[in-house]
Amino acid sequence: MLDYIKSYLTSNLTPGSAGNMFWAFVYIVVIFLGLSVAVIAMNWLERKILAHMQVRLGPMRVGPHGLLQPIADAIKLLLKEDIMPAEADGFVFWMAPIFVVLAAFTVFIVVPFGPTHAVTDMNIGVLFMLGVSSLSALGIVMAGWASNSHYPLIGALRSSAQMVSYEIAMGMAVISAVMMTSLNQQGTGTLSMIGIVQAQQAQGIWFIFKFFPLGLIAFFIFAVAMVAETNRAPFDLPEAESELTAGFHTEYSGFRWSLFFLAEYSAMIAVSSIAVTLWLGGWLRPFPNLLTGAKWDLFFFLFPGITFLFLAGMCFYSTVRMPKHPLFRIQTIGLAGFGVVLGLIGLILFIPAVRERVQDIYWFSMKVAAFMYLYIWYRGTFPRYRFDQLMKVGWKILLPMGLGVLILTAGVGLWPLIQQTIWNR
Amino acid sequence: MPDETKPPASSPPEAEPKPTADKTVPLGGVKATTSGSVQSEAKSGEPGGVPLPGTPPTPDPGLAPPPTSPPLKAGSAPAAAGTPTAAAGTPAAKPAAPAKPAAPVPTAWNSPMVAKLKAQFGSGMEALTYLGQNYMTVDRSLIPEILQVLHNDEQFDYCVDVTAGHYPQREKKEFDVIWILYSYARNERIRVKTQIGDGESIPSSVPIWPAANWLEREVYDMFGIKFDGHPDMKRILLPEGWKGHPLRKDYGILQQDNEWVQINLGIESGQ
Amino acid sequence: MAADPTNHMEPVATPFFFYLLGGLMLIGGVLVITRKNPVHSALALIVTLLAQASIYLMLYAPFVAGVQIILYAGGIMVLFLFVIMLVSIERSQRERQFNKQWVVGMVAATALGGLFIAVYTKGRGIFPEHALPAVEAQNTQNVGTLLYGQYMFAFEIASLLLLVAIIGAVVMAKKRI
Amino acid sequence: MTEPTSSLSHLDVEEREKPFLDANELVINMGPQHPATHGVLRVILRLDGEKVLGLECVIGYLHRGVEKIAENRTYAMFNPYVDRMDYVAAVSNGLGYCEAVEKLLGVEAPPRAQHVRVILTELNRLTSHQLWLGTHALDIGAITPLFYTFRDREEILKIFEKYCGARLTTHAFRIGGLQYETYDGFEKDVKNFLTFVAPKIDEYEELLTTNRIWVERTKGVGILSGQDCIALGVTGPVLRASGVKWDLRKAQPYANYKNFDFEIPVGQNGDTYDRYLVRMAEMRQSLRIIQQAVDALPEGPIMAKVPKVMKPPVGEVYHSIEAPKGELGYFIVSDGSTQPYRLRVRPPSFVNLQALDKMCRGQLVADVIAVIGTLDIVLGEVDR
Repeated sequence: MLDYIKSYLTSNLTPGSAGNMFWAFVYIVVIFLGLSVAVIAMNWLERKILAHMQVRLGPMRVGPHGLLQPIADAIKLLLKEDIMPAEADGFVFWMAPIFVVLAAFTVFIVVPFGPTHAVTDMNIGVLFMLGVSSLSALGIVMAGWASNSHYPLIGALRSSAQMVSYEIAMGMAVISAVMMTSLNQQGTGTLSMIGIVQAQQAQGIWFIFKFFPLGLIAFFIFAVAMVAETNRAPFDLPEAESELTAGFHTEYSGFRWSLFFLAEYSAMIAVSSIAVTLWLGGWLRPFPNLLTGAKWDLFFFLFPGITFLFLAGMCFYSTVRMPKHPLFRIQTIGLAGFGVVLGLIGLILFIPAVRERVQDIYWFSMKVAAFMYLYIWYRGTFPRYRFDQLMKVGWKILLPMGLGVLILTAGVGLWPLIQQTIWNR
Repeated sequence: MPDETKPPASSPPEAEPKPTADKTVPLGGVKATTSGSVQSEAKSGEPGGVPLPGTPPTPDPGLAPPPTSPPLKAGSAPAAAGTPTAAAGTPAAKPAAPAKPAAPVPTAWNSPMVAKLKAQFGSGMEALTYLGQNYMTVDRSLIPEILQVLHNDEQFDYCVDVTAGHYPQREKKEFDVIWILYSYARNERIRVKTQIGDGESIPSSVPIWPAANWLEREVYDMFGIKFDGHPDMKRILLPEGWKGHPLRKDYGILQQDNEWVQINLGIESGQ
Repeated sequence: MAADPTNHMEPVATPFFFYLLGGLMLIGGVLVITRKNPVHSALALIVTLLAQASIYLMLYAPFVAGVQIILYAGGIMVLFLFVIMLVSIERSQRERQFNKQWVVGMVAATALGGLFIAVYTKGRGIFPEHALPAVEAQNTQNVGTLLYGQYMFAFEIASLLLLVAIIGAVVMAKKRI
Repeated sequence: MTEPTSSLSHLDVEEREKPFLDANELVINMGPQHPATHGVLRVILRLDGEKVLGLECVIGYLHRGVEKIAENRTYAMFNPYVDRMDYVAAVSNGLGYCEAVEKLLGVEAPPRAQHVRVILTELNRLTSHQLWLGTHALDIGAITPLFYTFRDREEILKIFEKYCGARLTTHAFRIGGLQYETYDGFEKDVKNFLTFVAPKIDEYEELLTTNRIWVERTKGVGILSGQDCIALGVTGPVLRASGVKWDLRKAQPYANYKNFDFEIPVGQNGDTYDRYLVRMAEMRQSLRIIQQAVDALPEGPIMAKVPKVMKPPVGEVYHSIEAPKGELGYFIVSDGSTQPYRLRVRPPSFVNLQALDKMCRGQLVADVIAVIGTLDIVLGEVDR
């Protein structure tokens, strides 16, 4: 048994590919927990960042700087009365949030946090991610219908129409990126998430910069479509507060509502992961081919630890600035303790054995986090599209653009071959 | 045309109150100012004690008021006597009460428009001005036509307000219905008033000014005056099914439709 | 590495998963036709489709599985539900659920059953004794090569059909173009 | 009395309308509890998909019978009540009421009072427009401007609070002038505020004016032509955005607006975007007026001689002012007693709201939200 567990450590495959059930299970648990923590952190960050964009403080009461606010919220949501409308379709009403959450979490089994850090490496990784995440539209439709109420129904209709529409443009962008993987000597492309990153490594360029500006345009299409796909501002029509109160989850409360919340944020992380994988080099650190050598390796290896130390430093800085009042003593101590924990993590990350294993995850998470920040930024800046405008953007702008990029990518990629054929004739 | 900003020359009382303003004599003691038509009303603050528009020379104030007396409530201003057509009538009233804060008096309003309307509608209407604000009291029977003429020929294209007043003391014609009109082209504001009795209806002005839609509904809601030809004559502020029209004087301030409250709100009383 | 075609995960508890998924498919299929509420029917159909996708996965046909999920479960069923939701549920529940064409149904069922039995008993000759070596890693590429190589003509015919269907739908939906 | 003898329950409007509903229509009840109806407006929408076929407003949920109350209060006692109508522009309400009664009494507020009145009213116009901008943008989905405007509105409310002790329902004016002399540093505060807020208005505009989504959401939405505006009695910025250059402050100047130099911003298309631009420009014009007023603030008494017991002579008067929402008129009938015999408020929001049906027909549900926002209604004033 121990050998079975140990045997994987020397492998250079993902646990799924290596067929190691134990490690696959460990990865699933770790990803599940990590995702939950990420959603909680995201919740706090969104409120804080949005608040600071809007010249206010955001949560400040529960814990130092409101750090415990999401936890308090979670407890509140769990303890809240679970209301089901009398006329609702009980079974479907019950199923819908579970379905959405399942769809949102399932996609993470192929997300490559590193060359070996994924539950499994599927041959159809991208396809799988797009397909399974599109299933959440079903859950939303179910929720809207089962509530037996007008606002959720309209919200569900909007959301399903929106998701189906934007999936097409999204698919075009994805295909053009997948096509780029096949532009090597063997001419063999891949849909595997890990394979795509490795292709970028092998070709020595992130796909966002490949065939400039084609890769950039494809990335742009995806970046717009993914916001629409996750029903976030400025495409948050299904839950447009001012129009449909809360859209498809108007009738949901308590725990069920929190499941929708969880699903929304993990879906955001999931699509960001796709974008990072396809265009931004996945787990690759910046300039993996340009800035090589032991010195540069060390330089980039130090990033995770430095980041955590920086966070710890911010905590200590805030601790110093806390009001000197007995009422704040516990909070001050808590903040200092949090800083110590972060600092310790940072120090641990300097240990060579650890930092080499962790740096892939670090770079991947950083890139995803940048997307998360973009999401928040959008929300703070943009008004909401109207439904017909949303459809117009999806069908009349993004889709033709996507088709064009697809054709151009194929043409540019095959140009040497075509040239050769003509030359040889 | 002149309005409150440019008081017409025919309204001398503009500056009148000032010299006497230092006297804090209650303005209710206005009897002394009257020259001819003495009014014996309204010293009490009770709203019911409104001056009856009827002044002695005009036994039936509601109908086709003789020019000697402005027919409406405002017409019962103390110094309303005097020659009706000439603005000089007002100054004549002044010396009678120099010690009192002489209230301004409605005076006749002369303008080409009024002359034209007079020619068209004859004695059914009377044009007056008070505090620089022009208004005309018209007979109930003229109501749709004169409004139509004002809108079409005189460019009163903006119906500012439609409202009403309740004067239970008047025998037959309990209600005033008042249109406040404004003309963008002339920068002029006038009021058109008419009197109707309880239970009577009056032609709607919605075909003339769509703006009157809700305003007339509110008048119906508050006074129970029905407007014929209104597209959607129903209550607007109070719930449908409410009994009573609250702005009538016989409707107490604490009064409620208890039945409605009990049925719809499930409580004993809204008070 | 991942692209290594020979290295793939050994199947785990194949019979168990096969029977589980097969059972799910059957139950879903039965529910599709027996539920009075069309939304419930559609949900049961989704269960069937997902189970089917999983069986494709077990058969080392991940591309077909992915397409099944994207197109059927994610796309077509959403549109199905879209339409069903707008239909008055009360009215549809009052309508008769089964038509009375027992004879035709029985004949068709018997024929299908006979076909299954025939395949089951004599099928060994038709199908090879052992499954073809499953090459998961090359599956998608193979599908692509076949579609754009050997079956190019059929593929293009199908796409033409779809194009006609799209144009027809647009013509029917738009009152004026 | 002719009473509608129908059923008591007034809530079954759908029931009443059933005959002309066909299967393709969806009736949606928006409000009275709805985040975007700015209070307790209830809008019954008839939809074909998301397209609005027609709508009906149900109002009165906030009806307090202000006009009835007026008949039972003395002139001075009623003064605070007017603040409760348009509670985001309480000062304007007070100005209109005080001037109407002053006109009836034949008194005029002294120049210093007039100046302070103009300053406070224009500040109030700013708060009203700022609140409008924040909530309007929020309705359209931009959540950030709300906080920006509320931050800056706070500064004005601080001035109000310092001046009269109240922030919202200020009751700042008295019949005949002002109750309170300005506090020490009032002029400095106002001047500081002017320099503070001018760049902030640019900031709002930066967020919205050229924002593509904002422009797309508001351009061509809820178009109301100048003719429609006049026919429907719509006033205020909505009228001006439709190209009618009419502002009571210029047309029939009250207070001492005729002494101040300002412009009337006018739109062209009468759509939501123009209404937005007009209000933004109006905020700048308000700053101009305040600047002039505070620079030329005269010394002198703040209260005219007004009898302790106000008994205006028998008569009636209509006086209207340019409130932030449009023409706010008071029609007061006096019977010579201490209480108004009849007091009618001509509320701009009420009349403007009538145009909602016209503006929304053929638009989408999301536009209804935008249009309700752009009309800038306050339900306290609609229902009174």
